[in-house]
Amino acid sequence: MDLTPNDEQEALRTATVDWLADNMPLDQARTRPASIWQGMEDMGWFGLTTGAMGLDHATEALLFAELGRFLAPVSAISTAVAARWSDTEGKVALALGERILDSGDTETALGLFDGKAGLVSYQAAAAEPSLDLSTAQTILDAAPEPALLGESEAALHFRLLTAAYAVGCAEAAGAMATEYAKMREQFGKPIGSFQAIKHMCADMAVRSQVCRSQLYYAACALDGEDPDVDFHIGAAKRLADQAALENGRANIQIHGGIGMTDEALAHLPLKRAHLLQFVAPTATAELL
Amino acid sequence: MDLTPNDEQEALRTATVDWLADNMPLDQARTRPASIWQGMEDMGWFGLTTGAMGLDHATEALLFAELGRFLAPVSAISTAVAARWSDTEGKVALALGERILDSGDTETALGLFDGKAGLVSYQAAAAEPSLDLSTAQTILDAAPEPALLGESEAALHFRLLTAAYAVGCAEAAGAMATEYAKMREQFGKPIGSFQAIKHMCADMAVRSQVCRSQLYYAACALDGEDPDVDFHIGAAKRLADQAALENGRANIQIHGGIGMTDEALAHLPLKRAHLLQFVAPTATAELL
Amino acid sequence: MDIGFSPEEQEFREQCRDWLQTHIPAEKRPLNADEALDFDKAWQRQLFEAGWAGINWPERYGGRGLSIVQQVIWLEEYARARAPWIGANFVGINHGGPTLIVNASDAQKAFHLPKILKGEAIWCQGFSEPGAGSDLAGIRTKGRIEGDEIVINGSKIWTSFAHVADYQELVLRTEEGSQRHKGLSWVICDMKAPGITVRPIRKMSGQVEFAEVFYDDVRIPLDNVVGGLGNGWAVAMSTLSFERGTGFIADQVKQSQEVDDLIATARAEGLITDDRIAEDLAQLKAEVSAVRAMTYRNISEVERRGQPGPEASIIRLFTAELGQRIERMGIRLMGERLLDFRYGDDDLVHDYLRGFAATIAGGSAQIQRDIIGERMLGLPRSR
Amino acid sequence: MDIGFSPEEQEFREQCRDWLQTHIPAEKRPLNADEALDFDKAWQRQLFEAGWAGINWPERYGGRGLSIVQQVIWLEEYARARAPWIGANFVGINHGGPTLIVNASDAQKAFHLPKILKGEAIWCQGFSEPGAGSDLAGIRTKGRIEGDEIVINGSKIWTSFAHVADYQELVLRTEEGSQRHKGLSWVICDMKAPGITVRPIRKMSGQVEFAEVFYDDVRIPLDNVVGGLGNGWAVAMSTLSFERGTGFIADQVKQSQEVDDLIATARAEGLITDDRIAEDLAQLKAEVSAVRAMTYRNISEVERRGQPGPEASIIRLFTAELGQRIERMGIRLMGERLLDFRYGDDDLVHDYLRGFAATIAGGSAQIQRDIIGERMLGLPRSR
Repeated sequence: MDLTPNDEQEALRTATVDWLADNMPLDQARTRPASIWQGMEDMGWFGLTTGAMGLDHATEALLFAELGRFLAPVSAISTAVAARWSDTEGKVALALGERILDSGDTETALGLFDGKAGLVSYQAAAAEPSLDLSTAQTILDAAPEPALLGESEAALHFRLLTAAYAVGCAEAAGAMATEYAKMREQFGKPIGSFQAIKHMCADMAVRSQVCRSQLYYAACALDGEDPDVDFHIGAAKRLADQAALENGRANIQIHGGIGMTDEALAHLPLKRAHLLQFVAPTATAELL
Repeated sequence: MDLTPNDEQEALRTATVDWLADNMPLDQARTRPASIWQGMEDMGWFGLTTGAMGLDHATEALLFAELGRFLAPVSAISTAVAARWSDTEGKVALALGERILDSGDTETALGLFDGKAGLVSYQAAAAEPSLDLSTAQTILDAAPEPALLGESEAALHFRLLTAAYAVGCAEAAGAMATEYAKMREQFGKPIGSFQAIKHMCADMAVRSQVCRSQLYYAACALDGEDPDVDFHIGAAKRLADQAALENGRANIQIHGGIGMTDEALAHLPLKRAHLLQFVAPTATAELL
Repeated sequence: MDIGFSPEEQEFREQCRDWLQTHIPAEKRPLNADEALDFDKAWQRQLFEAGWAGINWPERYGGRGLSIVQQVIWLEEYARARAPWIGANFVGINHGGPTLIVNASDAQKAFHLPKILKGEAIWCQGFSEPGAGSDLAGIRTKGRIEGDEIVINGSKIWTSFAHVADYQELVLRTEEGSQRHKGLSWVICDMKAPGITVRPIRKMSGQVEFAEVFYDDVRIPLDNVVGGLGNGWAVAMSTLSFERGTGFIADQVKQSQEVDDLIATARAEGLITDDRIAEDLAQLKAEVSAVRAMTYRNISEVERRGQPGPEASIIRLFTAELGQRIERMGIRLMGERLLDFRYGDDDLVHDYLRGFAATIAGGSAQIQRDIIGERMLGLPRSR
Repeated sequence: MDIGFSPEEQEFREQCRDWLQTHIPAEKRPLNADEALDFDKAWQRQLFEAGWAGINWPERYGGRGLSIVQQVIWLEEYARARAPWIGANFVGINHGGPTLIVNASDAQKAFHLPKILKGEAIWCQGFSEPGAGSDLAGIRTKGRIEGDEIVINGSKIWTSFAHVADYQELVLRTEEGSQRHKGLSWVICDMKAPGITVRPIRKMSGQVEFAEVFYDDVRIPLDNVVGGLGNGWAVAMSTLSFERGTGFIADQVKQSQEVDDLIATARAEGLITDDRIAEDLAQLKAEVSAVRAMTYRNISEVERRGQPGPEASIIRLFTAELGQRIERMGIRLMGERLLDFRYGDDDLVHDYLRGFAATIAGGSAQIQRDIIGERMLGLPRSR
């Protein structure tokens, strides 16, 4: 039993963060260069658990939480799952009912349909903006008819990676708020010295810690074929969604007026959290 | 339109508080002298809205909130309702299903049965303690068969007075916590100067204010035969129950270790709040 | 205590209702401040001509001089009729105008008050500064006296309608080296004066409603000072005495309508069978009702004692947070349609995103709780 | 990262399970401290004889010296078997003993450690004082040195098992006029010494578990000082280095069982068809699971780096508040039966009332949040 990243995992994580900080800074979240996808592919993130690389889901979840922290394209999730469990190559958008998220540059999407992973083909169309400013979407005229994947693990894999994204999103909001609380002064002191703000930051840290820990456990449960893996992944996604939404809101509140503006970055994690909450949400019954 | 007590109401309230402070201090809540009932009767609280006194429900609610603040016997509620809507004389205990609350010195109780007010006769038996240390109870072997009162207003009257009690209970907890926060020092300062404690006190004040205001409105709605009187009384009871429970808990938290003890008074409002939540609770459907 | 209205008051309510019913503009008010300007001016003109402008202003200054209960009735009917927000005229009617009435010279009043009432002059506020936030005492924008002029340098932020306003109620530091509340002045600043730059700020809901305002050697006449040089803090505070607690009425009615709309939606879409949704909607309905009761109590207090009690801080805090709970319920009922929001949309998502301001602007929820704890409960100061 | 256990560890788990299954006392542990004393002593003796006393104590002091993962396994199995709380032996085994191991002289160790392991000597704590609360630096109980004795005057509060204890780990001010953390000493106080008065305090759940202790010229030998005169703060803090994050294991398993019990109850009584109850139970189950994950992470951190990370404060806070949410759900499912609680009952209501202590004792939830904000996030100090 060991729930901390080992040295190799830490090294991969550091490399991931370095690349993302250089190439995917948050202030470019809504207009990323076209080359970004190729860069991500080169980093190998879409094939971590395929036969070629053969890493475990724990390592993958660790790195996808970092992708989530930088609000990376959500299609990284669907692409990685498609690469592992189907013959599809290249970018695969994320299907959410009749909505295709991050739909550009491909005509294939992957999502959950009644709890099973399935592939969808769709006609390329001009993508429209969504609430999440870094995710464009195409809305189909009718619910698509997916080709379901044979392996039931594909759905678990998909759910795990969405949970990892939400964990990163929650942490992004928490870190942003804490940094701001150290820097911003009111009444002659950093606002983070006021208990009301400090405790909001503490609660954000608690929520982040809770969902990241459950994410690790869930990833290990998938790797170890734990009989309760469904529960653990469901719990991770639920706790991460809640953390991302609540931290996202608290982050704006702590930023005050500036947090209300489009030009500040505080609204980005919240909007992303709202998107993620619809992707593979955990139903109450799955946990009971 | 006027939702503040007038001079006469204020005078009655002051007289009520004075008497209660002298005769019903909180530190005697669990062992009150036998003479207390006669004293309350002499104060006229059981007949405020009967023909003899002819005061309105707004005045009555105002005074019953004060009774509630001092954790007065809950049978004051049932006795006042019985005096107004039936021929019963003297003390009437409060019926809650097969539980008869404050069951001593009488063999008649009044309560709600499927939303209607009804009288119950029961055999006097040795009363047992309840969670609320100031309320003894007799538990009947079977659900009683009540004689329902004809007037539908009796149930509204009963619900209004329970709401008033809960309002007072919420305020008692809030006042106790605020007093303690001013007096108790930690790290060389009154704990009320720390934002975390101050904000808990502020939230208690908000909850108290919210439910007291709705209580006034509900009482006036009953006096004015407002078509929405059911809703308003239901809202008042719900908000007051929530305030009493949440303030009751916060009060203990603010008191710290001493709040956990039997000898301190902090637990009394919380235990009373738990009792009141079962008396004429407001169902969700009643508010929609 | 009673919640009834007199026959005269009820008749007045009928008058309000009748007029509103026949005069409310058919088209919706545009969201962006510049597009809305013509709309706002036209509507204000209509209100003025029918005698509904400045309902709480004294008659001698062209107002309607309504009693406080009549104001309540007008505001309730106004909100109930879903009449448009007065938008660009808000600051002039509710803040700048009242401040002038209490503090300005006769000449200042004669010039400005009629323009405000008729919607001919748009006012904006100039209190907050980058870095000062909720702390008015931290104002750093400076006014240097040169002859009969003040030369202004500095900047203001969160100024709604700055880019369409004609005048600004500007609080600045006219005494060099003065600290906190001393040495401030309240002046009328012509927004067309050379040296003013307005940088509109887009909100996270997409529209542009407020701006940053920069002052680079802006010259305004000393005559534009209101209430005396160095007296700005007192002038700014005096406006509060004009606040009679009626400001919550419109919010309360609007919130009540929103909750009723949400209940109707939840019923129509079958969502109300979910106990969690039913419970939360019931709770919201009870809370909205309590806000009316609190507001009525507060107004009764004003009528009886001449000023609102400290409970006004409670109404402010509770209403702000309740609004956010309502907005969250709104988007909860939308489900995935939430994702289809785009900048410029005017729907529940817009309300939700905009609603974060409620616990930020005009003193954060944290500061409101400090105020309740310290001024109302008497707890020792934290700062 | 993995959550599996090695074959050796699994075999160890079997051993734990087997022994517990056959040795757990049939009768329930009494709630009141004095009634429970014999029970606690007998159970500790049994643990000792089977080699389960002091699982984390070094073998040279009579402990079991288990690896941290073995400790986890033992504690998981202990809780899963619903083995009784070690009660009166808690302070000696988990606090006093470890402090002696790190700081005491050989003579002190030789005398006290075996008695603690065997359940022959009961220890209690003496840190908190009336008026000092969470603030150890505010200790005012004084020890005056006279010859080879310390003469103690003052009082302590919240001392569990004081009226049945043989010894107390007592922190007092031995240097007159010293401030805050300076001039404190950690001493072994004989609870039978003349001049000690114990006033038991009843809790709002009815049992007597802690007490106030008064010292009136109590004389103890200077030899009873542990770790040197004036060194009390360092000694008290040193015990923390003994804390390896395993303390949360038992709580986690217990909470997990409680939630499962509540789900079973809700199903049996048909309450689970209420969406609100189902939702809240599901949430609790997810949260309890996360506590295990957090605890495992913390323990892995200890194994890898030798000490727990600052995240331990988070586990402490979250577990405490989660426990209260579980207890509230417990009484929520009871309905009106809640009212039938009486002092001395041992049921869900007792747990609920007792559970308020979780966010008070050992540093209130407010102080935990300060610690997280300041020590973990690096926010500036408030006080």
